[in-house]
Amino acid sequence: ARDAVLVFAPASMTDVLNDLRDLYQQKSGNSIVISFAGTQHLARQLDAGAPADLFITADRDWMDWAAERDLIKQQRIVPLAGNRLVVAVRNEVENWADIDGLFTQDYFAMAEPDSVPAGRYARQALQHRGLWQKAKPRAVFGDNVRTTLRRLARGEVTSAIVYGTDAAIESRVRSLFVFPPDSHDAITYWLAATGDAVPEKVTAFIQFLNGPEAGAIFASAGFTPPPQKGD
Amino acid sequence: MSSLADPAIWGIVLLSLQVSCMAMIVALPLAIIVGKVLAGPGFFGKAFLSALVHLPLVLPPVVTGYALLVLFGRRGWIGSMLDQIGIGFTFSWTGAALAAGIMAFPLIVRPIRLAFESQDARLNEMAATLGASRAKRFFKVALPLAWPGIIAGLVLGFAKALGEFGATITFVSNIPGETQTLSLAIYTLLQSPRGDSAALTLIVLSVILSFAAILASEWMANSNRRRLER
Amino acid sequence: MSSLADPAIWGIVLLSLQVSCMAMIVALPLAIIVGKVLAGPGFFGKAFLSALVHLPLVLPPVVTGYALLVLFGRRGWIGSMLDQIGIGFTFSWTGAALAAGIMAFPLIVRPIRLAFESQDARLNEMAATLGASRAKRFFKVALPLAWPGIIAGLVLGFAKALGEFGATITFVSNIPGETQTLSLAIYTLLQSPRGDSAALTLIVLSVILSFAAILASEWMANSNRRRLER
Amino acid sequence: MLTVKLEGTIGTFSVTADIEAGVGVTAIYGPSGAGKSTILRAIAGLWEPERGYIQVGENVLLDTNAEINLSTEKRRLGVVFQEPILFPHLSVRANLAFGMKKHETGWDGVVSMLDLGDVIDRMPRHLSGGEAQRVALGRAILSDPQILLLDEPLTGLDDARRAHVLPYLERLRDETTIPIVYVSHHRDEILQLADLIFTIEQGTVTSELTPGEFDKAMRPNVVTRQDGAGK
Amino acid sequence: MLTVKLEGTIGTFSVTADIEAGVGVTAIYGPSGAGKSTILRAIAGLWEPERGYIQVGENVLLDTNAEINLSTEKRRLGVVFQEPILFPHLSVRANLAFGMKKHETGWDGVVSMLDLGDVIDRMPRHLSGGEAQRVALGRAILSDPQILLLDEPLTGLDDARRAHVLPYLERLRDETTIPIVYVSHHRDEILQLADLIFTIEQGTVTSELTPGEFDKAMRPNVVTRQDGAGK
Ligand SMILES: Nc1ncnc2c1ncn2[C@@H]1O[C@H](COP(=O)(O)OP(=O)(O)OP(=O)(O)O)[C@@H](O)[C@H]1O
Ligand SMILES: Nc1ncnc2c1ncn2[C@@H]1O[C@H](COP(=O)(O)OP(=O)(O)OP(=O)(O)O)[C@@H](O)[C@H]1O
Ligand SMILES: [Mg+2]
Ligand SMILES: [Mg+2]
Repeated sequence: ARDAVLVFAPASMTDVLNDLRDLYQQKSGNSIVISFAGTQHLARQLDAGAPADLFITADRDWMDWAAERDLIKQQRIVPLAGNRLVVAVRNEVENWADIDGLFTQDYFAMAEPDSVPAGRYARQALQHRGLWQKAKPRAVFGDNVRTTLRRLARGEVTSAIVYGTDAAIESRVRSLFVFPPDSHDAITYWLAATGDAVPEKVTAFIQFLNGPEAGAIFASAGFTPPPQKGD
Repeated sequence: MSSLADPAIWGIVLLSLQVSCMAMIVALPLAIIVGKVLAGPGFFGKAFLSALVHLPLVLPPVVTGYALLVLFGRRGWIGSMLDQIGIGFTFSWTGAALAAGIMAFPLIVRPIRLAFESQDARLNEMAATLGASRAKRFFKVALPLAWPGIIAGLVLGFAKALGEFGATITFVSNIPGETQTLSLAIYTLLQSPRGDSAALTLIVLSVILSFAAILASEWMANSNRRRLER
Repeated sequence: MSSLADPAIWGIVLLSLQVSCMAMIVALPLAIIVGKVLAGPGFFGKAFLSALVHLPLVLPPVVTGYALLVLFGRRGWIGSMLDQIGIGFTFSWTGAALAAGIMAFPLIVRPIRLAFESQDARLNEMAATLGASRAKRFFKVALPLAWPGIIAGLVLGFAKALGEFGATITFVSNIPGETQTLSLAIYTLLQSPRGDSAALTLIVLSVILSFAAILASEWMANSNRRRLER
Repeated sequence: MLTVKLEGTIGTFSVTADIEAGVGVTAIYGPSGAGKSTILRAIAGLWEPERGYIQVGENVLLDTNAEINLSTEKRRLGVVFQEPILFPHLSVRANLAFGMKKHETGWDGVVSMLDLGDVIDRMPRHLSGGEAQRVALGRAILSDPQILLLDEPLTGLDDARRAHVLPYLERLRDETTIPIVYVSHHRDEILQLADLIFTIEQGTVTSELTPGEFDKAMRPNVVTRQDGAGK
Repeated sequence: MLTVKLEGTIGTFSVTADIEAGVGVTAIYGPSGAGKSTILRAIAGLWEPERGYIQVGENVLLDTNAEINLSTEKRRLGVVFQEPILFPHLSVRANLAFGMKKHETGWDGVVSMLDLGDVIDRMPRHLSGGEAQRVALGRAILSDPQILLLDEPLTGLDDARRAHVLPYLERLRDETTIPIVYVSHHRDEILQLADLIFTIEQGTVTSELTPGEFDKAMRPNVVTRQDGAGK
């Protein structure tokens, strides 16, 4: 029915995808409609027959879940971008020698570790530093990265473990420390076209998203290039 | 989209109104019936129905949303049947209305039930002695006397429908121009620090909307009271 | 955490009850006062207050949550003051109760207001001729007669408090054992593909809870009616 | 013409009645709390006795043996309760018209007899006690009933108004075949209207008197019943 | 002892009264809709006339010139409205006690005089009309008022009950200094109780009569007022 391409994307990619959409629309004239919501909603909606053409998520589990249900073809799943996991603090905070202290001395915000990818990575990172057990009681879990970020920006917590991209958009905070990539699973955003046959207009947009222009925009937003093989 | 000049904003406002009004139009008659039944005699059957009506309030909206998805989704029990005859709730504004209506339902029923319960039984008896059938008694006596309760239910329900978020985004997703109501738009904008000012505009708009609605209702209630005092 | 044997589950249930009950205990007296005021004369001031009361219903929960964060957060206007005297809402169950109470408030007020409005003015006059002061008239006549409305308000409010999600998670976040109520737990579980079965357990639990609550309320309402008919 | 046989209880109070009356006005006379209104409610189908048989003219309204129990609205009644019960949301005019069949006549007659011209467009809560009672009486008459049940219909009416209504009821009695059951505490009213008087005490019909007997019976009785009621 | 001067309107109806009465029973007599209840409501402070002066014994209840307007609860009244208004959520006992000061006496006397022993623990909705009215009367008396306002208090009472209450009111009249304002349509009641009778028509007090004058005045009047009210 709709001639526009309907994209299901995670709320955490709102800004960059809106920019990409605007750019692509004026270039190609094709219209793109993006529905931003929690990945778990979007995946289940696909299962209920949602007319989405593209499904983007930071959570491989949901991708596979969708694949199991033949909502998407396993082989069509491609990495779209990568990200970094950082410790963010409010701008006025001076350089802080004792990173570990942040997680044991006061409340810090992170996403819910059992269900939200960002939270899962954060837990891995802390476990890697052998801090998780000590830090856990100080952790404030948010349902998504943005609430986590706002809580930090308002100073409800002294620090937050978020994606590098998030730290970049929120002007009131800066990233203090980047967790070494090997201290947690690779952070990857996955993209997949839905359905059996992929219409031309969709492939076109996918190509654009994987193209250099898009890459530049991703980069300027703080995303890293996708690791070429999945995790 | 932060300026009121932006047509997108007005699209969103209109959509929200369309959704909320549709929800009320469908839910109200049902709510009146249920309210009347619940005001009647009986205990267990009543308590059960009552609990059922309250469920959307007790469950996290997400759950109600998923339930709707399972029932009314294209592959859902009911949804698939409706699909045959060309009625689709999924990912369309009608779906948003359905979600809003169901979430608002308990709020509409309660005050109406209360209004029926507090009616003087002697008026019903009087009407019967005057030869009025059940139907006439309901439409000429019980219903008009329940007017304040109906208004109260409508106000709560409409406000809820305007503000509904969880069930809606879960059931019909967040598709601009199709299912993105005020609440959903505000949520989306709040996802990025850039969106704050635009979000504020929308928040102010929905506050204005609700104030308008409440004022209208207070006015209706007032004029009704005045009518009785003529 | 999918089995009922898991103590974590019962912790969550208890926390939810604690939060909802606290919310009701604080909100009810306020709601009665506001309901009485709104049932009184006046138009514009009343309409304004009424609109204010309905706001949490109209705005997306996220907004109310952020508003609470701005007001009652550690750095918030009120929050920082309360922090001085050692009262902290952030990240504690009391904060969850605050959010629940505010979200439920409009639902408690409306039926109570309705009950006050539908009272026979002559009873108040009669009480006055018998020398009853305003206070005595309120506590001995108006309040007991408003009982059905108070129950109705409590039921709606309690149900809402149990189901409250959006404002709570935004304001006090989702801290297991501290602020993770049933709704939040269910939501968390549903976020991962593997959580469904565990979520179902919790959903069933909250359904049972609400049925219990509703049954209790129906019983109270009934016994009250019976009392009048002795 | 009118047969009322019943046995039943409300709460702890038990009522037994056996009334046989012809056309015209049947008065029920008895102390407060004797069961007069209850009997009227039984005839109206608003209270169901355990055992009973009620017949008006040809039609049987209640027969607990034959399990006949006509619902109130089918009984074609005109009832005036002890205290006037008007529909608060309807004007006096609408209240009067509530029970009327389309092609109703006698409106003007009733309105002027009851002197309701001035209040016809008012809402009930702005009526005086007597006005309300007159509206209730008018409404009952206009619903063209097959039987009139009047529970102290003239209390609250001044002599002048009473002097209008009584002759009207007399005419109803003499010119129509509508039986009238009339509850009253006023000896003079009863003497003027009643063809037959049933006295009732503590729920049981104690005697059936002609107006003549009633007139004689009263004077001494007052004293004795006075003592009786004293303890 | 009792002074009532007032001028005011309800809706389109205007009331003027000028009443001066001593101790004892002051009767107000007039056709339905004349304004009797309205005057009682004014004395009770439930209706405020545009201009008026109301004094009972020493204390001024209302003086629109001096802007004195005692609130109803401060007026120490005992009011019986035309139709009994009982608190539906309180038992008969609690209704009777509602207006009582702690150290109240006379409970037994009132209960037995009004013959309320059997119904004392019942809820109001299970009272007969007359029973309810007796409760209302008892409640008013027990609140030990400085003035009694009785609006047709004995309608619905049978001769026996009336034969109990009237003497009691006579005693109140003779043994206490509580003024009683008494609205009634019953010539005999008025003759038995009243020290002074004010007749009122269409909202204005038309004459002030002694019982003797009243007795004479009535008989012819009936006829004339009857015609008067007819049109
Ligand atoms: N809102 C109104 N508009 C016009 N007239 C009104 C209004 N309210 C009351 N009235 C009139 O005021 C008059 C006085 O009423 P009131 O109750 O004092 O009469 P009353 O003497 O007590 O009569 P009754 O013996 O029938 O009780 C009545 O004629 C009534 O119609
Ligand atoms: N639930 C109840 N339990 C016990 N007695 C009851 C109950 N309901 C009513 N009664 C009694 O039934 C009796 C009959 O009431 P009814 O109204 O018929 O009296 P009545 O003859 O109309 O008296 P009145 O002349 O005062 O109106 C009264 O004595 C009343 O107390
Ligand atoms: Mg009776
Ligand atoms: Mg009157």
